[in-house]
Amino acid sequence: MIEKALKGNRSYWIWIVFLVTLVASGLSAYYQQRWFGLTVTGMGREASFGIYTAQLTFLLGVAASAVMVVFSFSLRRQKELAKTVIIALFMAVSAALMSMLFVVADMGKPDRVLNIIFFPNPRSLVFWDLLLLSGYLATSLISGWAMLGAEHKGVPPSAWVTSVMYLSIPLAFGIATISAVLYAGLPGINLWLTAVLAIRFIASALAAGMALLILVTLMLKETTGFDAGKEAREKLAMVATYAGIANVLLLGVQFITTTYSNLPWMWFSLIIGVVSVTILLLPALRKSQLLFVGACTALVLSVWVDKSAGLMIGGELVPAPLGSIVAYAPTSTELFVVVGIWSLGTMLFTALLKVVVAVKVDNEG
Amino acid sequence: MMNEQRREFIKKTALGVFAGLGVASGLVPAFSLEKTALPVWDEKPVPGKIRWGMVIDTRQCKEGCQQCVTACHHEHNVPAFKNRKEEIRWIWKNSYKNVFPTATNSAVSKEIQNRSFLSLCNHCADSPCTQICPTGATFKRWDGIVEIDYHRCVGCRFCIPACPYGSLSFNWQDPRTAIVDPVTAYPTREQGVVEKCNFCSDRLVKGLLPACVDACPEQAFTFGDMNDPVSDIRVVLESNVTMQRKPELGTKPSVFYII
Amino acid sequence: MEVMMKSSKFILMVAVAALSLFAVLNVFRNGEAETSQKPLPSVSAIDSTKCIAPASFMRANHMQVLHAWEKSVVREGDRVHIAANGSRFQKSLGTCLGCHNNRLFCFNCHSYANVKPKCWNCHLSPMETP
Amino acid sequence: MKKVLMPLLIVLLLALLPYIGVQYAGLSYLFGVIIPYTAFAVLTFGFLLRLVDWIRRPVPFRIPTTCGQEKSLDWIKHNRFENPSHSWEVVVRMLLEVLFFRSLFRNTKAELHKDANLAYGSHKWLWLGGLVFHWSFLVIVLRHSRFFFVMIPGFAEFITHVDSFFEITLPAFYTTDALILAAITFLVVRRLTDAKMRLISLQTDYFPLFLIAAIVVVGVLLRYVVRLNIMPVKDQMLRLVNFSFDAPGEIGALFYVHLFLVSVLALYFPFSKLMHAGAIFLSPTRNLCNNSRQKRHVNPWNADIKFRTYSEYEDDYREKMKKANLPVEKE
Repeated sequence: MIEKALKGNRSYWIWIVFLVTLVASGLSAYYQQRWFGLTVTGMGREASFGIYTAQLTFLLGVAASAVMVVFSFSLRRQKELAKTVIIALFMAVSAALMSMLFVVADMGKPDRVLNIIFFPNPRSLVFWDLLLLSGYLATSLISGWAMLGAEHKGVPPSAWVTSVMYLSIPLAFGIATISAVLYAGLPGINLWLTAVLAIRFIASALAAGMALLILVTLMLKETTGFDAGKEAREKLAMVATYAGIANVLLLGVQFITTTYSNLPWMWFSLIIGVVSVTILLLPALRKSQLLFVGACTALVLSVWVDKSAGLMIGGELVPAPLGSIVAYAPTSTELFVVVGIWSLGTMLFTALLKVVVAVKVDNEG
Repeated sequence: MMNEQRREFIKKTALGVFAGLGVASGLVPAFSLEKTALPVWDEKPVPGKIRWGMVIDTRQCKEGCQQCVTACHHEHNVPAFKNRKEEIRWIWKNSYKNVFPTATNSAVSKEIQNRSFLSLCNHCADSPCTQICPTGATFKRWDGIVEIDYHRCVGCRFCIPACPYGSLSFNWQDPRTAIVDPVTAYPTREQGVVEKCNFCSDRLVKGLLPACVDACPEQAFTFGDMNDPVSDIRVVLESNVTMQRKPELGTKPSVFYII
Repeated sequence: MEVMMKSSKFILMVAVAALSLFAVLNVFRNGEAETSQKPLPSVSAIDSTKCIAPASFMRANHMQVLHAWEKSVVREGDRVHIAANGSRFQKSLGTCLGCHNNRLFCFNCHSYANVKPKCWNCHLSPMETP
Repeated sequence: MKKVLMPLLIVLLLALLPYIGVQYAGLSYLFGVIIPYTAFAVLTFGFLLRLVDWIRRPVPFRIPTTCGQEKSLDWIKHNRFENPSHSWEVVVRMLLEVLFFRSLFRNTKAELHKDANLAYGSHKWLWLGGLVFHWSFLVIVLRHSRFFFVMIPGFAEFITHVDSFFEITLPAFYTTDALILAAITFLVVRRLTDAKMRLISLQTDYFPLFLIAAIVVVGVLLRYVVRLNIMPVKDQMLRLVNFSFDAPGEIGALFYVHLFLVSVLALYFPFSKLMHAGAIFLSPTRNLCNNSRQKRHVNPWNADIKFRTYSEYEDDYREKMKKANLPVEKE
């Protein structure tokens, strides 16, 4: 089926070539980092986590949130989501792959990455997180691909495909929870030492993931004519809204108890979060396509800012280990690597979506 | 015979890179790596039998004296990166406020506020860094020392925020460029791994005390086995009021301070 | 490659310069009296004129021996190697290099066979030691 | 079953031969010098002879492949790389075939589902397995250049560096060692599991697979398990590339198994299906332009026939034609 990703019109190829260029620049930046060490990044003694970990945290959430669609479709039998299930699974695949690449990009010795498998430390949440993430990547890819293959052949998917898909559900919840507990349990950083963090991880992940999925389906509708359906988007928007409300509430609570209120970025995140949730909540506003798209984008942005600027960079701005404050700012090398990994993930997602659309159009046509 | 000659020739060609050094090697036949000697532990150590601990009498620590820091950093090839971002520290001086940020007694005397307090790895009995390490590269030894296996560390750096005392440093670049006076008895680290104080496990096996303990002109340190009821450290601990860093976190540090 | 060569040369230069300084300092150090507490027994010197195993075995297995040593020393604290004939050795790269003290001992074969182990990323190689 | 067991037995016997020969009969000169030279002479000359033979065979037709639109009218989209009309397009098609096995990429598989529903799905496992196998093989061969050159060539060093990227074993673990073993396993299992494949597979299909598998296994054993002393091996390999006939030094017998099996592979190569390595470049459905519509191709063996054109005919009979009131083109 993958050959369908090798056939496309002019704008498809321009897009792919554009992404390939970005991936190449990311690779060359990474080569620099591999050669000279992580000294080329803005990270340092006090800010040992930077934009890589921020992207990892955000993408972990996006990956895990896709399971909501799988869950609603397969266990709660919500048929209107049928056309979005595979898209959600492939979004999970791309996001999980990017997460893993960000883990590797952040490592001092990526050549020893397999030590995590050969010398596992079962007490380490990092180990479990990475294990679940790879499992989730595999289950999403296999079940998504097999379902699409069955659709391509015009036959119902085999029983094993459904069981693999069910397996991805606990994996996704595990990833979201374990990462949150992992961050909350780092004694070096007081800001994260809160039980709310785990719940907020899940809420913000769902909000951002569903909003992103809505944007993807709208984009597909615009560029390819393949429409996942208005009902599906309504459903996704509902999940995004409730999760968004929970997230801004919990975030607001944290403004009172921690030093978030000192960070201008977090105010930005909170405000656009509230605005976007309000738009999504009120039918009158939601009806306008422009406002709807704007609200979804703002919701994704709000969570992204919260996860990166707030949780990571802010977490270390108010640190504890040495009681000193060192501002972190990513370097251009770091940014190129980030853009490169995002482009690689986007390229994979584009290719997978291309196959999805081609199969669906074939079958309808 | 031809073969042998050719082989020699080939070897020499291959060694072109080292040619200059090769000539030098003829002049200096032996080089001074570790002397071959048996360690003090002849047998395989019993886990849990020993627990090393350290008491620092901060009253003895003199303003401006850096002898323990210098000795430790020299002994272990700790690179001297000057910029704050990449600095690597095994033991360093700090203020009361930073060493005991959560101490309940905040109204301490001016003298204590200005006194220096040594920070180093606490070799906690319940260490968060060893729990978070995905590969077990940072691990607890049989004698209570929290050790880093530099052959296994993947450089994920999760141990750094996991440590409440900021004891771990990361090699952001090749440390060898910043080692002023390398010693041969202890390896350097390589780019991309985490490092920290090892309680001089390398010296303990030779029957020596830690480098900082030896170097201190004021004898501010007491080092020994806390499981041994007649050891110096037990005597000092039993006859003094001591403090640990952030005891409320439950990490059970092995480093104690006399204020 | 160039950067690596440069840095190793740099270290060599620094090391040579440092050695002289170190030697001078040592003269004074030896004069100082031992004042610190001595809670630990002292080490015993050993005869290391014989290798731990026959050359043919070492040729095939030296990396495994060193790897096993590294593991048992670092992880288990087992520092003593007991050879087949009962003689005891300290598990250390220095034990090997103390006997095989030709600077080119490792490099001869390794460069001929194009095998590049990563030992010298951390351990100072005989090429870098004064 | 004989089709599978016979080649397996032959490979085992072939592996045993040098081991006994060197270990118990001291035939290291035979297996270390004579046989390798013979084998590589046979490989070189055999390969060239086969190719020259094939090149000299005339090719009758341009064979348009049916998987892409041939170049025709302007408004019909031409599929350049399936049905090339220029030589550079042929080069691209050839490269896609040789480097990426493009024709295997198109494989589909028919499946009969419950309600007599016949479905075709893409089936790329052979493509993937073949690709992994061949590329790993290439990388492994390039890696071996460290035995044949005093200073390893730069690109080979780079490939070795990439191949041993993951720090797993001592000596350094090569990813391609694992990949090629996995690929060979797949390629063998593929022939054994499917009834259709079992039927059409012959001894000559299994033999090279088992032979290469044996070479890889022995190589892996030498590197990771036996850990042969490679100094005399490198001596010997350098002697071989310098056409020296000196006797090899003290090398373990298992090395001769590796070398002998490679020699057998080289000997077997020109006489077997393995010649596809050279033949792929000569396959007429891949290496010819499908431009019969634009250009007249004449079979090279056609006799030189004198054709008589209509105008010549008219010249001869013009007057007669005029008399008979037949229309003529020229007055």
